[in-house]
Amino acid sequence: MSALDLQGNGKHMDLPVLTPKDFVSEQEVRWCPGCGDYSILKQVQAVLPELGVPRENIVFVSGIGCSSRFPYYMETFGIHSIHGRAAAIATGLKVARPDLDVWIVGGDGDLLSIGGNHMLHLLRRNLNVNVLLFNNEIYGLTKGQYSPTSPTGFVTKSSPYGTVDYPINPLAFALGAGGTFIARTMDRDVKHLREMLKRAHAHKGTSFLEIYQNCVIFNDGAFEDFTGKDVKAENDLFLEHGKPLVFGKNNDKGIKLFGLKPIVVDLTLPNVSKDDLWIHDEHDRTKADILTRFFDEPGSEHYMPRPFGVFYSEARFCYEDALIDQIQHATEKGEGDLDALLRGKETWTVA
Amino acid sequence: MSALDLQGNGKHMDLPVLTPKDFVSEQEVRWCPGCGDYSILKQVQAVLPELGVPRENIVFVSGIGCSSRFPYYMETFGIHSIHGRAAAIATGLKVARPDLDVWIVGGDGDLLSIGGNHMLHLLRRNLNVNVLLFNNEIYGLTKGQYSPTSPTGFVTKSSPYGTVDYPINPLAFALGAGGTFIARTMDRDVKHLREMLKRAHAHKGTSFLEIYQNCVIFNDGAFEDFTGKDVKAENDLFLEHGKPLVFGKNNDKGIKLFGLKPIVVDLTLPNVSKDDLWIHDEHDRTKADILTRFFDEPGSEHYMPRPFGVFYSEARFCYEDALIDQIQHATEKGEGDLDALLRGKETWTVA
Amino acid sequence: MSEVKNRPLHVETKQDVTILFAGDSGDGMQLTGTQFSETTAILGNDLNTFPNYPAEIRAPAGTLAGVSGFQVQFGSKEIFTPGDKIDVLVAMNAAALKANLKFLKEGKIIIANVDGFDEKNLQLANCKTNPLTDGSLTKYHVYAIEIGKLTRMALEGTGLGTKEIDRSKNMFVLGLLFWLYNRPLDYTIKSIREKFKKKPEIAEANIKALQAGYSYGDATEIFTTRYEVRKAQLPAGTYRHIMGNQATAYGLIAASKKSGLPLFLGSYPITPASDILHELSKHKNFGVKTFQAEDEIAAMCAAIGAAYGGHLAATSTSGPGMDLKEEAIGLAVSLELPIVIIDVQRGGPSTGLPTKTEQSDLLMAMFGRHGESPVPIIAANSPADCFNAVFEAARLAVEFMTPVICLTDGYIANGAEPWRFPTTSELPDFKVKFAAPRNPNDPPFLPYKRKENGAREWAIPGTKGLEHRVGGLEKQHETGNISYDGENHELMTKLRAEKVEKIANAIPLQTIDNGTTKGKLLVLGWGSTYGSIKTAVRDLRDEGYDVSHAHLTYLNPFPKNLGELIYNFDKVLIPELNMGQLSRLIREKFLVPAVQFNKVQGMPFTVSELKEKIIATLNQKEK
Amino acid sequence: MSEVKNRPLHVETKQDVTILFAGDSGDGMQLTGTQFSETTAILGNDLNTFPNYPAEIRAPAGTLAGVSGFQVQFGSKEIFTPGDKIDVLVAMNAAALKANLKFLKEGKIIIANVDGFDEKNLQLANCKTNPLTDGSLTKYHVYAIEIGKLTRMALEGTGLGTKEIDRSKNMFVLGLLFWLYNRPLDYTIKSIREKFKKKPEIAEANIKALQAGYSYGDATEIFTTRYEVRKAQLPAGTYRHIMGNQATAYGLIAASKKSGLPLFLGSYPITPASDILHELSKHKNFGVKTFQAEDEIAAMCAAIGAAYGGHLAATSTSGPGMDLKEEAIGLAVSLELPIVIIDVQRGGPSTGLPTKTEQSDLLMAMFGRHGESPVPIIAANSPADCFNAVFEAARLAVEFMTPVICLTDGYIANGAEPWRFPTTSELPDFKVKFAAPRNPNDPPFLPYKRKENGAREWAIPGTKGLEHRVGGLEKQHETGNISYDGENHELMTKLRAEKVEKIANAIPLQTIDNGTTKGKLLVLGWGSTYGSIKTAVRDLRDEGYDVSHAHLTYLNPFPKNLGELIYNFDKVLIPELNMGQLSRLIREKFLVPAVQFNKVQGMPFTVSELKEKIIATLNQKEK
Ligand SMILES: Cc1ncc(C[n+]2csc(CCOP(=O)(O)OP(=O)(O)O)c2C)c(N)n1
Ligand SMILES: Cc1ncc(C[n+]2csc(CCOP(=O)(O)OP(=O)(O)O)c2C)c(N)n1
Ligand code: SF4
Ligand code: SF4
Ligand SMILES: [Mg+2]
Ligand SMILES: [Mg+2]
Repeated sequence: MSALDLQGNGKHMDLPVLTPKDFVSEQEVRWCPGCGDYSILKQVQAVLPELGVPRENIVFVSGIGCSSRFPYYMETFGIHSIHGRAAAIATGLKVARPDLDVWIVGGDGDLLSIGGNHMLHLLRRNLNVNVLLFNNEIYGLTKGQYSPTSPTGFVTKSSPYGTVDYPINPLAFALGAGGTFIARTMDRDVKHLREMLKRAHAHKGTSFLEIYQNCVIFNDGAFEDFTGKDVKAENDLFLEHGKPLVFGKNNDKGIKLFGLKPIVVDLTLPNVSKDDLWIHDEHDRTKADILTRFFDEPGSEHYMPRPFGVFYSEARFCYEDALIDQIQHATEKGEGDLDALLRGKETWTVA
Repeated sequence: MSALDLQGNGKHMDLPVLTPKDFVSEQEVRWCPGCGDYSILKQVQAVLPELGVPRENIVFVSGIGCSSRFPYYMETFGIHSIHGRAAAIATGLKVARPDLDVWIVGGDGDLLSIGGNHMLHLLRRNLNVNVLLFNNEIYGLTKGQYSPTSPTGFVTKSSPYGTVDYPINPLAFALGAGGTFIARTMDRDVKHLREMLKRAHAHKGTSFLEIYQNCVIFNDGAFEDFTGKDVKAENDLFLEHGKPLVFGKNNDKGIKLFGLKPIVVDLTLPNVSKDDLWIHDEHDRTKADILTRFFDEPGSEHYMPRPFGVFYSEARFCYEDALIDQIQHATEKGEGDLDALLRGKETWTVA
Repeated sequence: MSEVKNRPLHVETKQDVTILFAGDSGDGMQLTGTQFSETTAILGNDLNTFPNYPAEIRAPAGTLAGVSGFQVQFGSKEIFTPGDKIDVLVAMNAAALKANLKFLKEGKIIIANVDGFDEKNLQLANCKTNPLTDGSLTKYHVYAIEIGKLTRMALEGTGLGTKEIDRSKNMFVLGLLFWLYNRPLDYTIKSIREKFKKKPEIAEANIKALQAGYSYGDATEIFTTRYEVRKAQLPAGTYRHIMGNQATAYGLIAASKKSGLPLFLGSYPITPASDILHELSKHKNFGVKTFQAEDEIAAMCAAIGAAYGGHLAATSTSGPGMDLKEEAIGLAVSLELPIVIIDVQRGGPSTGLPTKTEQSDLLMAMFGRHGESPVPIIAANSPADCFNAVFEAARLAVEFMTPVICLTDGYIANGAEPWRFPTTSELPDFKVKFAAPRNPNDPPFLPYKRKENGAREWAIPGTKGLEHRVGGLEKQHETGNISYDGENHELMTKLRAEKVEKIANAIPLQTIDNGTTKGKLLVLGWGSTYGSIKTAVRDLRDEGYDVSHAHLTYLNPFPKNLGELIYNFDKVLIPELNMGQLSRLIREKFLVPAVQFNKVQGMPFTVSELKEKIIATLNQKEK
Repeated sequence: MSEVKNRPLHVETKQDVTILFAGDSGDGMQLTGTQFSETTAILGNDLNTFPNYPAEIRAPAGTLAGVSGFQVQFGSKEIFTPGDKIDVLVAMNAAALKANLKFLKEGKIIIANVDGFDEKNLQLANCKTNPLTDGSLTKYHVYAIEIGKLTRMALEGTGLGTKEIDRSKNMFVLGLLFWLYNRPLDYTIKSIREKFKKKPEIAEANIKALQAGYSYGDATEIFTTRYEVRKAQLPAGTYRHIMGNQATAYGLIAASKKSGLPLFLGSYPITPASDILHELSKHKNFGVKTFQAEDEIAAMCAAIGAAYGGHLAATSTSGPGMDLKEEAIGLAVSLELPIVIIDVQRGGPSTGLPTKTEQSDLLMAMFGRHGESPVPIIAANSPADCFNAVFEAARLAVEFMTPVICLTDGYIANGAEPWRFPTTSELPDFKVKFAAPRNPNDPPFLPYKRKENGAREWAIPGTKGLEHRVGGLEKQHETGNISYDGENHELMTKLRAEKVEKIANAIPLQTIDNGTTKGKLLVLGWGSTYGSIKTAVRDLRDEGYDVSHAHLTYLNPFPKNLGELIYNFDKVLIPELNMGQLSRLIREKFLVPAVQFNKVQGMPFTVSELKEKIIATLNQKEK
């Protein structure tokens, strides 16, 4: 192969039928036993064969962190780069090769602390890539310092007196940055996780998927309120486009907008009807913003359940498409002639 | 002076009465004639004497850019640092010296492109500093490349075919980042500018003030729609806490919330009353979010005027206060004894 | 206006002339100088230019800080520098005169705009008295001309406002200089028409002013001499005028064509490198993708992504941006991906002197990363040579699968000279062969298996059967899998170093640029000092001194014969625009007590200071 | 369990012993090793330790990649290294044995946990047969003990689950080793009680296991020899046990006290430097402010802010983080503010070998920034010496108003040794005097006016009358105003360089650590190679070789007498854990053909490989 096929459009003839196993690389997986990363890896490997993308057209790009080891375990192309820079590398790759299916994988430290700026600019540029944020609210690989998503007061190796940092709200950040696809899921709900992976992939533009991921060693149970079998139903709100916001073990609670204020209503009460509930609309940026701030602790006074699903999606042009467009237009008017360029407008000859 | 006075509380006895002139440094001001920076400089110098802070307790920190020359012109302490890092330097300074009055000054490139990450983390940590973002939607100092706030399609030196970048919305970004004070003003409305400077200073926490600033050389008239004498009244919406959203030359237009959707209403129509209008509430995060997205071009179909004023303010603990608290608590339990520390728990003696 | 009449004119022939156009930043001196140079180049003179302007966008008008200058030396012999001292000083105001008088040769010409010496201008320039009238300029030929007034007169009735008319006064001066050096106006007229395509009234006004200046020279009697500078004896060929950053951009486009790879540039604006980004973003019809990143880290990382994807990837910046790229450059070293990294050096440290020149990033290029991460380094030695340097950097990057640093600097990046440009067919091809697709039954792909030259294969996504992972952790030899094995790490460290060393086999041996291969003194330079050293050594050799000149293009690795070449001389003198960075490398490598000659004044060496130093070095007894 | 009876025991006295505790990452070997070392230190032995663990948090259990080791050498003589080869290998599973057998001396002891050699473990370790039974270990004394089973028996009835019980098996081993080397249990018992303050049942279980191990040694007849290692003849004084990163943290706190400045640390976690941040964040009662920044750039910049505010500012990181800090370090050079920059070096390039050691950041420390931006460099040579190095870095930073880079590395940062700690009163004071407030009538404040040593005054905000601006653009001499003047730039460049050079007046002359001041061979080292070189040279001198050892603490500037000292030897050998970085500096500076000895295997030099190289160098004829 001696030249670059820029025309590749991601669809190939005669695709062999792939199975999850085809996406398992030879590398031994080296996360701690019980780490939430395993589940995410497995679901990604389960989903990829369904996407119809040839394996060689898929690239996973990561930074540094436990989660960032991800590409090594995928039998695709992959770059395990440097801390925080996956988004920037993926941007260059996608601009060069829009034909590729590019996934960015990283931790809360990697993508939001040192890598926050690249994430901001990726989101606004809206390249057609998928971001999987493994949020475990801790620095795993460096053995347990607080991360920008750790709650205030969290005691860690670097905060023996508790942190005094106010945490980032990753989805609110992504929305404020101009993201066009914002969603949340969790390591343990594999069905929902798979669905979100597919939705993220289907979205044209930068898909930002926050995944609650349990770090058994340094922050075990951080999301137990939302992933625990017994408590999940009461604390989680699963969003579905066009459906009312209902939750609770018996689907007996709903959310209503009181002006701009969301309130929880008891659907078992006589004068409360499902028809009055907030209907989820993925394309409503204001609703999405309110949802990103459903962030109370379980049990707190004005308790709001934690939403999972697609908060927001919007159709907006992708950076690389607009760039390729410009190139095509320019090239149509006449491809560059190197001799003409070097010669320029004025020359003179010395005999 | 041989030791550090950490007890300084910003209030000094017998303050000499200062005038704007006292804040003018000897350095020749070197912006292009007509640059919007002049006006901002002048208003800052006008406001400072009113704040009651001793001149020697004020520090201006900047990065690199035309706007970042600002500290040189102020007869206070100042650091003209490196591109994008003002927020990080100011953070260290404020943590070390909470007694100082710290101002961060920079351009849209400095604070939002290369410096975006430090801004994000400053905003969430909420140090008690003031950020003045000189937004001219261009790189001035490097002679005219597009910036992250430049509109898509903008033709500049580095985008002869028009940019394909989708711009950052600075206030939406700041809100998403967890900012506790978000406001907008402009170089040419000196009264409003002064008021906003005072409000920003009065806020305890990171005050993020976007200032529309005209770059006469590389982006002249970028904000003409909002700063131009004749058009201003029709295009600008001045926010006041507790007041209805009214604008127009004759205060004849208002904004109403239709569900979550803002709409413009004609107050001259018979069945439209001021009482139905959106009442501005600085403390309503959702309303603030909607306001940050009043971003249509004048003349567009669902035209919304551009808001100026304080969009949002919230009381939240400041990083440095919480840190100092921890130190005080720890010190109260017994100040550190170096000999005890070095000796540790177990020792043995060799004779 | 005085009548035009034929009068006796003395015509003097000159071998070389140096003109400095100096005025306020707003006076358009850069344009004036460029136009003069381009016309002069087309006439067949050799030339060299040096723009020198303040760091501010618009420094305060009329002040010393606001002075903007454009210096050009042209001649009928080969010209390698913009000239040490000047023959003609055009001073549009008092500050311009005051700032530059020290560079004017005695007995030479000042063309002063009288309107720029009014009270206000004198005050702004801190002049107590008017130098045009206080008798302080008796050592020079002063032509005090009311340029503003004359331009206004010439443009009366065009309907333009005073402000617009005043903007044309630089064209008046240019016309006058064209007359003085007997140059035609047509090239400039054409340029003006093009530039103001959309404002024909402005174009015509400028042309009128230009012609008025020319006629003024012809008509007035104050000029009694006109000068002739004959065509230079340049090597045969077709020439054009080119600036350094432009040549760099063209070099990348040429490398893209010759390698068959689409070009990707990740960059973040910074003086004096931004023009590379500007230039390349114009050439979308060559398929060039420019990406203005959020910062230099992202620019470098995006280049890594593009290189991984199979593009010819480059990034351009200056010192402070280089600092930021270093971590990612280390990653590129570890990934072994080809990337051209262009550092247009400027005055440091920190923000330093952003618009001034310096050669002080060499050691950072060598050692600026943690760990053992060797990177090849190439330096350009003149504006036109930027083309060759960057083209060669691209060739080596791709051939050896490595990032390559290409050093230029503010002086040559903004400078210009005639360029005997190559044709496409003269340029060497270096078509790339990516790793071939593989079948499921083929033995496993080994991404870090090396070819004879030490390079690994370039295996790009989209190639069936090549799925593999790369990263910044140490890699097992050949397989590329993560390896924490100590001996493997040492092996890989050595293989990476050897690969860079092996580049010495792929580059030409070092030659003597001028002089003998043995002798008393070798002057060894690198980069942008070429022109000054070349001129100084040529002059001294003409005067009979035993001195030779060699100039390094390849800084890492050095050409294989460099040691031998140095040992053939009694002494080696290394002039650099830094505190002795190449000196350190030469001393370390060859254990010779190289004599340093250092200057960090934001300016190139003058030929005369070099000559002085060379003579002093020759005369100095061995200690 | 066999009965306890008094049996005849052979007691052997040893001068030094090296034990390697090796097991799976989850086996608690680091804790075991630390406890053994601390008790041993308190007993008065000299010792040196080396933890060596995988990069993964929990590498897959049972595999070679998951092996975690803690090596300790202790003795009755002075000990400077953790030992080349080992006397006792504790192998908790098959992988631990397989990975480390090559380091075990012939005829020496293996203590193997039989339960870790079951089929699963053998398979995970890629063992075809069981080494404990296949006859492959006949060259060693193998004690195959069912440690898991014995621990379970001992803890039966405690009510703890199997998982918790199994976690105590390292304590059983520790108890056994304490018996073997005749060490008391009380220190460890105390530590366990403290560690598990909140879980007394776990504490008691661990103590039981410990005691069971001890009793097992006493009771079983498989051990026929017990060892005695007498107190070491250490210099008189009171000692404690200390780790490198801890010493670094303490050094900063001490410097804070002695300078009278509050301490600020800006840092971003990175292996192997994070522990400095962790340690300092504990000491809020010393007024220490630690700031975990969003990245290394912010960490360095925050330190600049704190220094500007008048704090003793520091930042700690490792290689990749250093790359990122370089631009801001350049700013600190230009601002002339005191900042201590700690680089705990690790294996590079790029992410490299993050948990392994290397000395490959020296040239980056010297030259890692664009422009001419000299920074003083100091290196620590042992865990305890980290205290001195960082204290000295702080002293010089404040005295000379400059950033100072302090180099340690993963080996000494994680290593531990006995430390004759100083008392507060033994440490030199370096109280800071900030610039004094000024009255309106005083002459204007000159922020860049220099004192005799070249340093400017430290003028902090809050001081009346000192309002002034600083920045990264070149500054006018004395006034500090922006200056684009070329000659001023050269002057400032020289003044900054001279200031750093003048530090040579403020530091001790270089001494010979061991040997004569003239001779055949000087072994010149720096940093963490101290212990190995010291031991090798001591041994060879004992054997009569003419070799001496000097060890550099000050890398920039060098001590004034270094050249003289080197010239007094026929040859100089420079062993380094890199490809020859100090060698480059020495060759360049003194033009001597230093002999290099380089190793980049993520591990320190062994004494024996050093001895070999020294002998070979002595024997080699001059070429
Ligand atoms: C430039 C740089 N700084 C710091 C580090 C050290 N480091 C590696 S991973 C990491 C953070 C890990 O946390 P996160 O990104 O949340 O990933 P996790 O391990 O939790 O999956 C840090 C600080 C590094 N490798 N490089
Ligand atoms: C590390 C680094 N990168 C790039 C630059 C060049 N640079 C200086 S200012 C600037 C941007 C200026 O734009 P902005 O911040 O919007 O300020 P303005 O000049 O418009 O006020 C750039 C790219 C630099 N000085 N340092
Ligand atoms: S440390 Fe935490 S995040 Fe990392 S592999 Fe272990 S469990 Fe997973
Ligand atoms: S370039 Fe623009 S922003 Fe900069 S000083 Fe001039 S007008 Fe102001
Ligand atoms: Mg994490
Ligand atoms: Mg700007």
